[in-house]
Amino acid sequence: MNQLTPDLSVKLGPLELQNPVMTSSGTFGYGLEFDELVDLNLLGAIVVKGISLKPMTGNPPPRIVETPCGMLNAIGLANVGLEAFLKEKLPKLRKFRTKVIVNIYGHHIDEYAELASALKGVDGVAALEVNVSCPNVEQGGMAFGVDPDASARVTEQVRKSTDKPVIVKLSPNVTDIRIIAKAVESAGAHAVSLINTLTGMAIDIETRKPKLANIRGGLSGPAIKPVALHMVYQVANAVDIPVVGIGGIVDYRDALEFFIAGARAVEIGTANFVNPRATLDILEGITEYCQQKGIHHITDIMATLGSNLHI
Amino acid sequence: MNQLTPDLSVKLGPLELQNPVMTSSGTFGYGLEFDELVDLNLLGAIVVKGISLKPMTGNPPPRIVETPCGMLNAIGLANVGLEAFLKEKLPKLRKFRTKVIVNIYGHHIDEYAELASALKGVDGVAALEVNVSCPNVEQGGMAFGVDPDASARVTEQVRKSTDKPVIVKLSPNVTDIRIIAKAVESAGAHAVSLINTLTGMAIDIETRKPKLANIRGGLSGPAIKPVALHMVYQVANAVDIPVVGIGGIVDYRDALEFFIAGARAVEIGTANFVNPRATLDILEGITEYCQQKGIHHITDIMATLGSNLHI
Amino acid sequence: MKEQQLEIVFNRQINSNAWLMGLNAPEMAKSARPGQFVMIRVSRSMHPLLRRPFSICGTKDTLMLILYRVVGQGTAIMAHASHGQKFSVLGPLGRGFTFPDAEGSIVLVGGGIGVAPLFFLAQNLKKHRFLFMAGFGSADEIIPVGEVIGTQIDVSIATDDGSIGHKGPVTELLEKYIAGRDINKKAISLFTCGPKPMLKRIADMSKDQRFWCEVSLEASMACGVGACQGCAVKAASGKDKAYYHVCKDGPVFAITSIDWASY
Amino acid sequence: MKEQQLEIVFNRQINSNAWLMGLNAPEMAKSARPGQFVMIRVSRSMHPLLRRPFSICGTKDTLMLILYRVVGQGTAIMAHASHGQKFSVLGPLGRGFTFPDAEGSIVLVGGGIGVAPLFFLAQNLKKHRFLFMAGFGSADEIIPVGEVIGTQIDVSIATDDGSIGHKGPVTELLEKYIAGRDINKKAISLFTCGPKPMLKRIADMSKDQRFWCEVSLEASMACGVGACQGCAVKAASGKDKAYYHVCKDGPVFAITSIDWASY
Ligand SMILES: Cc1cc2nc3c(=O)[nH]c(=O)nc-3n(C[C@H](O)[C@H](O)[C@H](O)COP(=O)(O)OP(=O)(O)OC[C@H]3O[C@@H](n4cnc5c(N)ncnc54)[C@H](O)[C@@H]3O)c2cc1C
Ligand SMILES: Cc1cc2nc3c(=O)[nH]c(=O)nc-3n(C[C@H](O)[C@H](O)[C@H](O)COP(=O)(O)OP(=O)(O)OC[C@H]3O[C@@H](n4cnc5c(N)ncnc54)[C@H](O)[C@@H]3O)c2cc1C
Ligand SMILES: Cc1cc2nc3c(=O)[nH]c(=O)nc-3n(C[C@H](O)[C@H](O)[C@H](O)COP(=O)(O)O)c2cc1C
Ligand SMILES: Cc1cc2nc3c(=O)[nH]c(=O)nc-3n(C[C@H](O)[C@H](O)[C@H](O)COP(=O)(O)O)c2cc1C
Ligand code: FES
Ligand code: FES
Repeated sequence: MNQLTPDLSVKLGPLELQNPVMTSSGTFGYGLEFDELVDLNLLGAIVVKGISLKPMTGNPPPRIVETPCGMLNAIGLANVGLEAFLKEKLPKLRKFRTKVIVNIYGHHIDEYAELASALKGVDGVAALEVNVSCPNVEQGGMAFGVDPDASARVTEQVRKSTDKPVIVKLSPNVTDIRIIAKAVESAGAHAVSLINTLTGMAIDIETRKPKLANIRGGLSGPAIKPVALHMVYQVANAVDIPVVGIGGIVDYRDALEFFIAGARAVEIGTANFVNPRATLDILEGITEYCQQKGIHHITDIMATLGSNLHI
Repeated sequence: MNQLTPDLSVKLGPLELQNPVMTSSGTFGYGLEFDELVDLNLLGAIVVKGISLKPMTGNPPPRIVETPCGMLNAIGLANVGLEAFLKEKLPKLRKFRTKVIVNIYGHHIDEYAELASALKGVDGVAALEVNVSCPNVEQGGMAFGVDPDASARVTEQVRKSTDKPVIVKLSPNVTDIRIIAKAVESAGAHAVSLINTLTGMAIDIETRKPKLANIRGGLSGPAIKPVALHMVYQVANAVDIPVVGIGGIVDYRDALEFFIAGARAVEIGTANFVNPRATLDILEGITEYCQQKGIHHITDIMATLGSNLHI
Repeated sequence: MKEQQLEIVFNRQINSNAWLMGLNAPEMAKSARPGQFVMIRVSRSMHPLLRRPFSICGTKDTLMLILYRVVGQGTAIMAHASHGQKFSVLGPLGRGFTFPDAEGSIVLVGGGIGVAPLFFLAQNLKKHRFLFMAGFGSADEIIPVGEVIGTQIDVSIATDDGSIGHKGPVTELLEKYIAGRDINKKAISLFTCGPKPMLKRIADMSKDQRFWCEVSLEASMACGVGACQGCAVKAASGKDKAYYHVCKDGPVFAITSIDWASY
Repeated sequence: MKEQQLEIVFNRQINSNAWLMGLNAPEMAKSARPGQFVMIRVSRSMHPLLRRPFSICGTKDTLMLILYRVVGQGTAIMAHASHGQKFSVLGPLGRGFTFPDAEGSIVLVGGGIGVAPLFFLAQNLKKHRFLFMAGFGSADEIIPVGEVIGTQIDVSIATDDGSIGHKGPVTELLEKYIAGRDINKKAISLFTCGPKPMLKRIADMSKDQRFWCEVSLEASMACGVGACQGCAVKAASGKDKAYYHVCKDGPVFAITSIDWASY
């Protein structure tokens, strides 16, 4: 019997990916940390840890705490900074054929633009993911992400400063995420990715202190999947640009739910901690699903919720 | 050795409760369904299923689906309606010494007022909980809950129409829940309760249909606890009226986290399905905790986050 | 109705995909009636979260028997449980079968794991004569009644692949039975449980034939006690309710009570 | 570093609250170095979600040994696991102890379950003479080294309640040892692991005494491979980094590298 080899390639606007399974920022380091565990060449793309202009040391510990089917993190965007990223990390990443997407974070709009300019034309950077939604840093981040105008302005500035595809990463901590999505679409985003973490908290009842030194943190993992899936569905039906689904995806079935809801690609986050091979297991599962159902192109099942096609 | 008997009584504005552990609306029916399993007299209060003016049949099935450490429901406020509640349910509930709080839901502001008027002076109704946050009905509900002005207007109308304490139940599906909390505080709410469910979704990858006939539903259970706790902490620090904590509480430790964060009482929801005795187990656990720590009044640990008292 | 920690006395695989669990349940085994069910909490963790509903498929002294198919995470956990382990069980829940009228013919029609509540009914029909028809995918999926409830009962078997018995749906056995009879059809009492298509077919047949038929239904459940309104099934038009709740109004219903078009 | 499904060869309780698990791990047992750790996925469900980190406390042929205390949900699940069951294990992870200089005196100081990485170190110190001091709550909490790694080693014991050995913290044994010695203190190599107060005390002592000391630290972890930045500990002032990551830069650190005031 001839096994069908489904075509898993997808396009996020101008960005072409060999398959729609990427790693999510902050959960896969600079990719290299997983080199011994995962054949990085097989991934759709690697989204690296959020990079800021200057190195950031991050929040005091404890920075993570487990919650039911999830975790809270308050890393505080600890990262090596742009310079060290370009010098130490990127050259190693270039050895892989997998596309590298740089997640950028600025304290002000200008910093986003500066980061984008600095990455302009840099070889081995396939696209930018603009983090306007980090709940774990005092200024910037979240403040932009919950305000459609500010999100649009950041997007506009980044677009102006770069020749690379621009993906804007959205915060779920808003009343109507479609409004933000539409705002960044109008401002020129090539794609949106969602969701970043939900703001949450945990308390130690013995010490009566927050379990995170930062008091609050970002909730990720399977716990948030239903919320993420709903928002992806909402946004996919509100904008014309591609949507990247993120949030609680741990297996191929989760990934397929996001595709059916309208995601053009997915990012795998917390699952990497539970199962370092999660991305590859998901790719295998998606391939088998396509084979069983006779699906030739993964795009054929995308945004088919309720259409109930019999392909 | 003389065991300390901690005083668990609390006040929610004018409403006095023998203890701070209540059941949450929609998860404990009209209380009576649990009569064989739980000594209802021991509860802080029973919050009954949301009551509307006319009976509501609810959404088509499937109405519930399990998610990691949580569940989605799209009951659609199925309820017997005000008349049947007063005739068939309330007389039976009056036989218990536990206070009964009626959760009310209206399609328009007028309906909330009408419900409040109809319950004015009714014996055996200790307070009203105003649901401005149900994600599972088309009109009303959520629309009010995400708009501070509308929430305030509903609160005002209900206050005008009743002599009972008014608790307003808030939606977590907003950018800043403190704004809504402050709006209903100004409009005369005696207390706020939070959170109602987070909007979420699940998809069947075989049929490519939503797992809920209603497409979306409300996420509840342990999965949402970190989000709920954070919002309770935020609101408790933003308003002067008492806050009732709800969301993912399954054991006494969860309940204590909410107290420490600033909740004056808690409501137990989804946990009742997992462990029908959850409320009583939580009461026992709280009592033992107080005994071990030498806490005489449960109120002594409320809103003590970070104060790190050595009592 | 109680919530109790019940100990597993045995838990064994009885065919390619069905397992039989015996729980030591002196009280529940005594009070349970055929058609009732229990809700089992399969894990101490919060994932899976909700209790799983299972029909009681029989009792034996202080034992309560659960016949189950492994379909997902919860039932997989059950299949791995061993002697001595305890599960929190809530039950017995719901309304059982109406005890059949002694006069007419009694027919039990089960499909797949749907035989479970019918086995318990059969156990309680000792004094009555009855026919038992059961459909399975193929020979290796047959659930041997004797091995489950300890009493040998003649069962007419149908299999989808014809590997044993009649080839085709079990409803064809039922059709033949009814077609071959001349007597007043109302004197037939039918009790059934099984997959949707089978139930829909029987619902269709019962429209024409007007025999008395009770069906045990499934629905997603959260509370099991009528509190959450989660387990709704649409009532046939003309009924006093728009929806029934499977956990409280059922799981056994008169087949004519249900709106089969939307089931 | 690998992720492998490892089979439990044995898993037994060795005192009131400590358990010893032997995993069949030909590759990891061979490559692991004292001070390294593994991350164990204790459940197939998503609750508990994250892997749990454990020091390797020894090896024996193809066996990798894990000594653990039951403190919460994850370790309770481990304690219930039995022979033949498999766990997904990620490891060996992190940097181990620097192999001690052959010249000076070697002292191992463990507190409670903190003896685990030191047992593995002791196993590998065969050719060297060393002292082992261990503190426990009381006699019934003692973890017998011979039973764990199969080699008898003299251990000076301190207990909080004085039920055996010295009454008081194990650091008092260390203080006595150091006080009683006249030699060049820098020739002492200290290796330690245990509860915070013990480590802080030793950090204090090492400030004055200037002996060489390595400490194995704990932190909440998510990835275990240096990717998430979750396991930060504050570096002593003057270091080139603000924070170290316990999983990658450690878990073993020179005691002078850490900012003990904030630990
Ligand atoms: C009143 C009643 C009696 C039942 N009696 C039996 C019985 O005697 N033997 C038996 O094997 N099964 C019985 N079931 C079905 C049984 O409850 C489900 O198979 C079980 O809950 C699946 O759990 P899981 O975690 O293994 O699967 P999941 O991973 O939860 O789901 C796997 C599949 O099972 C379906 N499912 C999940 N929950 C339910 C549910 N509550 N009802 C129906 N389907 C569900 C899902 O849609 C999915 O397709 C009964 C159900 C009801 C409502
Ligand atoms: C590098 C390293 C090596 C370790 N080696 C051992 C060992 O050899 N033997 C042993 O028994 N324990 C060891 N631990 C601690 C062990 O990881 C925790 O006890 C375990 O994760 C608790 O899991 P739980 O689910 O039972 O408890 P939980 O329910 O998760 O928590 C119970 C308690 O344990 C604490 N805890 C949870 N996770 C961690 C963690 N990652 N690190 C420290 N404390 C935690 C919590 O704060 C809480 O107080 C080590 C930890 C690290 C970081
Ligand atoms: C430890 C950790 C660090 C993260 N760091 C970043 C970051 O630097 N930039 C960013 O945009 N998102 C960051 N995120 C968010 C994730 O990329 C992802 O959006 C979120 O975790 C939800 O996906 P998940 O449930 O699959 O983990 C981080 C998440 C975690 C858990
Ligand atoms: C099945 C179900 C029905 C509910 N019905 C109502 C309702 O009628 N009115 C209301 O205000 N909240 C309703 N809720 C929300 C709960 O009262 C509670 O706010 C929410 O479930 C979060 O708490 P939990 O995580 O403890 O369940 C319902 C929740 C569930 C699960
Ligand atoms: S399962 Fe809750 S009403 Fe039936
Ligand atoms: S645990 Fe992820 S960096 Fe250490």
